[in-house]
Amino acid sequence: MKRILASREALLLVAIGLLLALIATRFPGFVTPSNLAAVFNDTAPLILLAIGQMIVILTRCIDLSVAANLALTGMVVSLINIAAPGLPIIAIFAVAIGFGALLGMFNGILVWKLAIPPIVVTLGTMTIFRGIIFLLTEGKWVNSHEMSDAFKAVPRTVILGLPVLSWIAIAAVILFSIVMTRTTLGRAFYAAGGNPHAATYAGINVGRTQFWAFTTSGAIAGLTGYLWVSRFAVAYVDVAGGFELTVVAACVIGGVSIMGGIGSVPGALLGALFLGIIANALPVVNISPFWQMAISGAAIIIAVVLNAQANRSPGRIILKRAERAG
Amino acid sequence: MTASRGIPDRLRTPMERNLKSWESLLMLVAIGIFVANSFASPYFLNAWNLSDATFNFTEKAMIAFAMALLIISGEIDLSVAAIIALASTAMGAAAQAGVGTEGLVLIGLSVGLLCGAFNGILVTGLGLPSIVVTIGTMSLFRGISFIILGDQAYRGYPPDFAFFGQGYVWWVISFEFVLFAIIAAIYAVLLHMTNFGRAVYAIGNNATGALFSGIRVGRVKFILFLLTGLMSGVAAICLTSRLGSTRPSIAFGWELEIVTMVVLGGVNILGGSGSILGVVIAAFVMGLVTFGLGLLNVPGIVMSIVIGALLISVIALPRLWSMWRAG
Amino acid sequence: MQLELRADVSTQTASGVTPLLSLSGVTKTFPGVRALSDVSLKLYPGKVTALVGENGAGKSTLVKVLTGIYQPDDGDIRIDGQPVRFPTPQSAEHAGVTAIHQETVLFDELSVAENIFLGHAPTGRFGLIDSSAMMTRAREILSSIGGAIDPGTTLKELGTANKHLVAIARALSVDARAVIMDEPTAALSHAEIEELYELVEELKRQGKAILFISHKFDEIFRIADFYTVYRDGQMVGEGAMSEVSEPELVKMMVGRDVSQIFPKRDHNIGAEILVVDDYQHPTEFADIGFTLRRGEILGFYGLVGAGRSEFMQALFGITRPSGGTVKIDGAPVTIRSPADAVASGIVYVPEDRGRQGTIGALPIFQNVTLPSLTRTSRKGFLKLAEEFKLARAYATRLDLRAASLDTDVGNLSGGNQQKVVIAKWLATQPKVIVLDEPTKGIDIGSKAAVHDFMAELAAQGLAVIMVSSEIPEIVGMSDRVIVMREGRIAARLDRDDITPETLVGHAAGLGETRR
Amino acid sequence: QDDMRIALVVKALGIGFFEAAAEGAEEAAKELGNVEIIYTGPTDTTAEGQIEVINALIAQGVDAIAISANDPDAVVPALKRAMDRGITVISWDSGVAEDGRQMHLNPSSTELIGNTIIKLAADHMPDGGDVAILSATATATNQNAWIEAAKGVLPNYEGVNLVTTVYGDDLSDKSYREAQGLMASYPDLKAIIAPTTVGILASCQAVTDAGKIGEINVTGLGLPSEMAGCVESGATKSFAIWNPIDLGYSATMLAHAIANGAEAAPGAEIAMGRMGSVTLDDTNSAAMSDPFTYDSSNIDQFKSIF
Ligand SMILES: Nc1ncnc2c1ncn2[C@@H]1O[C@H](COP(=O)(O)OP(=O)(O)OP(=O)(O)O)[C@@H](O)[C@H]1O
Ligand SMILES: Nc1ncnc2c1ncn2[C@@H]1O[C@H](COP(=O)(O)OP(=O)(O)OP(=O)(O)O)[C@@H](O)[C@H]1O
Ligand SMILES: [Mg+2]
Ligand SMILES: [Mg+2]
Repeated sequence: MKRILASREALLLVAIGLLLALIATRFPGFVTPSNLAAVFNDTAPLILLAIGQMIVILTRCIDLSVAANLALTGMVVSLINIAAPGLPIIAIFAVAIGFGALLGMFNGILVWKLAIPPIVVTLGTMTIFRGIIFLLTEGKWVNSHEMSDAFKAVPRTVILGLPVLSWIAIAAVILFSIVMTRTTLGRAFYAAGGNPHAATYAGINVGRTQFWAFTTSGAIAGLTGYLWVSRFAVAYVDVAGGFELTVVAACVIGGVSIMGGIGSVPGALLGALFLGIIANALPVVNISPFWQMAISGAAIIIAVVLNAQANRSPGRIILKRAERAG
Repeated sequence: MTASRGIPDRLRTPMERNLKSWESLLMLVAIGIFVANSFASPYFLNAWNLSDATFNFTEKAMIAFAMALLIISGEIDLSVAAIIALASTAMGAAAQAGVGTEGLVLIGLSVGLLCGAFNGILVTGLGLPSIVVTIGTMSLFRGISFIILGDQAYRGYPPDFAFFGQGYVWWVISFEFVLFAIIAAIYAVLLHMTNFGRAVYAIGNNATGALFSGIRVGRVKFILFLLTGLMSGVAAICLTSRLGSTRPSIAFGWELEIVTMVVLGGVNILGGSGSILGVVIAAFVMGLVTFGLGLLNVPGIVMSIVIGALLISVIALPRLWSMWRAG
Repeated sequence: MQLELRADVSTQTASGVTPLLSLSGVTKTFPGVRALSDVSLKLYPGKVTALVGENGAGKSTLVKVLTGIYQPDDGDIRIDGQPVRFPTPQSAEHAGVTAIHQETVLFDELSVAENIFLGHAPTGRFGLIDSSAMMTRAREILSSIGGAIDPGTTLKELGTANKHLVAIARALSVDARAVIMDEPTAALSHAEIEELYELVEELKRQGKAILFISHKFDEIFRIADFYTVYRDGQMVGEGAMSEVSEPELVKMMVGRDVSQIFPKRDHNIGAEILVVDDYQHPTEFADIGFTLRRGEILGFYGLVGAGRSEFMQALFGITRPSGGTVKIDGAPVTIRSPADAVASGIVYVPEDRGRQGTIGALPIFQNVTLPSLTRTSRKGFLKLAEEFKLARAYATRLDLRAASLDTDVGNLSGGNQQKVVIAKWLATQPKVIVLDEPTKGIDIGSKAAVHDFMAELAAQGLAVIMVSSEIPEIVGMSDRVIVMREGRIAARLDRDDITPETLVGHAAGLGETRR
Repeated sequence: QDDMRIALVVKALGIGFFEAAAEGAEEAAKELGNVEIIYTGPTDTTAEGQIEVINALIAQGVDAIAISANDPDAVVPALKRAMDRGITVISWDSGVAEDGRQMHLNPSSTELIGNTIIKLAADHMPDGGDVAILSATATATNQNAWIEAAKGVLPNYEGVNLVTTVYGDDLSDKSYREAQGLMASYPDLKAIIAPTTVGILASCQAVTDAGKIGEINVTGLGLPSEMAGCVESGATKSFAIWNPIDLGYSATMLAHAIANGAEAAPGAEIAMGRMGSVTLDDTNSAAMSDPFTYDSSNIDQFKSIF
């Protein structure tokens, strides 16, 4: 019980509760279930990407190419949709996840086989992926009227009161909670980042684990790419431009350690929700949207300071022990 | 192994080392691009055009030099572009209030220093990882600009303020280019020829070891954040002067281009190694690529593919080569 | 686990018995280093084989070959006479070979149970990890080795000794037939070492074959049945423990006679140079005060975790004390950082050479001049010629062995790295030098060299503080000893009172502990 | 005699409106003969990106630059340098501050557009009510001018209450989110006015997704080809636009004329081919034509054209 209370996730949950309470004092309508559901739905892409990013960061890497991957995969499925409007949606899903995973594998292979630092690899592929979109389209947008209705309908279809987009985020949270805590691969992600040296001794191939982390992150980014373009009914080069840093920020707020080995799916979820609530609340409570950037910046800094405080070793109790004994 | 009485100082001469270095590889790339550009466009070999082309990289490179030292020491600052925005906003507000050119320069530099100090305190004082701290301050600094300026813009800088970003010192040689060269020289001396530079390398290789060797690690890192902030202030002055106006979105996305420039220059992103010469060449390479393709009216995004591919391949190729040779 | 192997050991030789695990002709090279060259080794069921050799002899490399972490270039590994190959760490585990490695190879953020079972966790439905089975088995294994640790705790919450128990439990979680221990006692306290010996006996009774690597001769002679000696990657001898004497073993290891381990010194103790008064720290130590004279060697003894290193690091300015004063040559000094300490003439050779002592990727000369840069430079600008001059002087004095002065320190052997650290500090012309476990993990040959050198420094008028957990070293080298227990000074002993019994008694806080 | 090279610099590549304008520019080039069009721009709507493009154009020594600017001030120094090197510079669509160009071509008169966008909303709110504006970037000159003008005519429309102006930065996702925010913050909202083609589409999508067709009318400036679906679904009752093909055509014609010596001074009249001619006002600006209103009655006729 004490451990649960003290955990990072619980702290963040309390912070989110306080935030909501604060907003409710100025605008009660914000905390109605229907509006909260809308906020969750709006934050769903960030949640998905944050889970993928968390896995990568766990293995001591970073994936700056997620937003570019999202944009490229989104464009690819849009173009496929234009070329073959009749293609079943399930195939679109398969292409989105598969193509995204492929892009992730490209990052992963460079990190694994050539041992290029992940930040360099993904800094490079981030521009390359966006460039490829331009080469595919000459910069032209794919607009709403060019997409088939079925293609656009998926994220907004409502099942049991929630749009499919939200359900996918919920499914991902559950799936990856299980993967991270109950599978060998999940533990390998923690081990490879927590202590790469020891992981090698435990028979874990650190490079290959990082490769799978990038692949997972890429697959999630690809899936999110399809959901994104179909939800906003548009695809172009600059879709989700600069979003990679928001995703990293969500992870950091969620208590994922940039040094690897520390982090959890609930943490990433809460970190994303925190940013999502702020983004949605500002216009509602009538704070100028120009404040949003500064507020999320301050939130990141505070989160890092608090996390560092929580991680600080309490110091040895050597003297206390001595006093008790003496 | 030799007994110490006979330990030679060096096995390879500095000349031998240099010939096989990253910098020589990059120099070849730069020359290659230069030659290719001269063939690809009739407008390339023209003094004025080449002079114009330098504006594509001088401001970013000024920050890149300080960033190089910071990265060599094992830290990073992603808030540099946001510092430009905040410094520029402060200068804009001051200009509005009638402050003269000298005052504006002073304000730009001070805001840069203050922002650098803020980052430095968070990183060295509280022991936080710089990459996340500066992702935070990146939003914070630019966010403050947005709060101050909103959808407005500052214009109306004093006429002589235009000199920093638009003035020429001699014929086609712009003030910015001269400043770039001077700053490059200062940083080269600082990194390669002083005790401070030696400490930067030591910290980047093993910060604990450096601390245990009596180096004031916290102070050195703090100074590096100050320098990076200061250079962002200098760049803010040049860019504001060049644009003649300030918006909160100024220099958006520059941080990653600057980091790219530093890494392309052969600085190890994990810290510990790198040289200013490499960054200078990388700045020219990036400038030449964007300008050369620009002359062919190739859209900017295609240039960034080239830069991205260059970034990965200049690091990957030597490794592939040695893997291939090892079989 | 139920092996009914009862080899006849009354003859003290193993001829005729099939070894459980045997190696022959194993060779392993790294770029530029031949770590193992055509070596062999035999392990017998229910027997302990000690593997001894100098630093860098290739012992740990052999362990890694045996556990599938490294692939040998050549050679033959057999289990029960059948040839086997270990392409991955898992395959070695499957074959029943497990190891407690020299380095801690655990995960701070994972739970104890996850640490024990990482890589071979019990799985249930859908191939998911069965956490409750994992917990139960972890608890079983831990209690079998006498550890009362909750398998659900996060590893980082455990102390050093408990972590070590987890590492042992991890090795035992595999159904192993051969257990390898690479310097398992280096980080353990006296009582814990005794428990480990008992565990070894238990494993012997279960018929497991044990490979025991250690630099401590007393324990080798106590628990091993056979020995194998490596030198420079080659096997130079093997046999039964009962048929070899300590000097013979040392000679095999070093290749020459190491006659006198602790150098005789004439006492030439000078004026008081360092006075520490009432040093305090909120959590690590309290009320530390002592004086030190020129030419004196002051030993600091205590069990691991007694707070000696913490105090020394506070004295050196790494951590801040919450109270207390330091005087050098009678003048009070304020030490807030190592730079301050160096400026006042106090230097510190840390315990952890690789991480704290040297900067591996910088060349020798730069490591040596790092704290003395103000003297080899002018107005903050480097003067390379001066640096080489200084580095060369101290390299010569310490008989450093390296290809050139701009070789990266990381490429040197451990002993030579230690010389670089000492050279670095001598170049600052200090008044007080603190050596924290100067011979930890160092082989017997290099140890003698370090002791000689320490004596020479003292003779030249330097004041030396030596932190050590090795009783013979403390007894042999110190002029006076301070014993620390749980962060406080437990006893101050003068030369004549320094005996193993008093040391251990004060360190443990009782009188009754005996070696 | 070499071709005359005219660069059409747009806010960002790929936006439907500018693609159509480029078509018009090509049409003008064909009509004039000996004219080469360089259609270019940055990939995102930043001033720095446009400046790099301008520098490259100066280096190539193009004859004229016709720009739709992302920032009226930041591009001025670069454009001034272009003029110093003898390049004709005009702005169109989204203008440049006066000293950075020789003339500016507004697609229509600012007052007229400001009035039109309010009228489009008011026409479908007989009882009045709340309206909100969703604009492009906060620095877009043209949008800002129209919004100013719209605020000016508001008193003429009794009961129409402008509650706020938000910015979608001409990014679909951001605009969509801003539209959602508007609906959440102002439950009584009757209309969203988006004087930008990206914003109007995103708002239409957001209103459709929120199930508020019929409750909230999305209107403003849009392209018929992109808006056909919205009109069909009823999310948009009517919207307006001028012909972007005509705009690109006219800008090219004007740039060509000035580069060939036509004087750009207050009061001057400059011809622009099939579009007739414009007369410059005292800020050297001129308006091309009136905006045209589209609704379900005529959308099918235009949706295949632009
Ligand atoms: N990964 C590696 N790369 C290069 N050289 C290595 C590597 N691992 C070990 N060596 C070298 O191989 C030799 C044998 O090292 P090893 O660690 O096996 O020694 P050891 O006998 O265990 O010494 P110690 O008693 O100090 O633990 C040393 O010279 C060492 O520097
Ligand atoms: N109760 C404890 N909790 C956590 N860590 C501990 C505890 N006791 C000891 N340690 C760790 O054990 C190591 C040894 O402690 P310390 O350095 O203070 O002891 P010492 O007396 O200097 O022993 P030595 O120098 O022989 O290792 C340190 O790294 C310390 O952090
Ligand atoms: Mg070893
Ligand atoms: Mg210690």
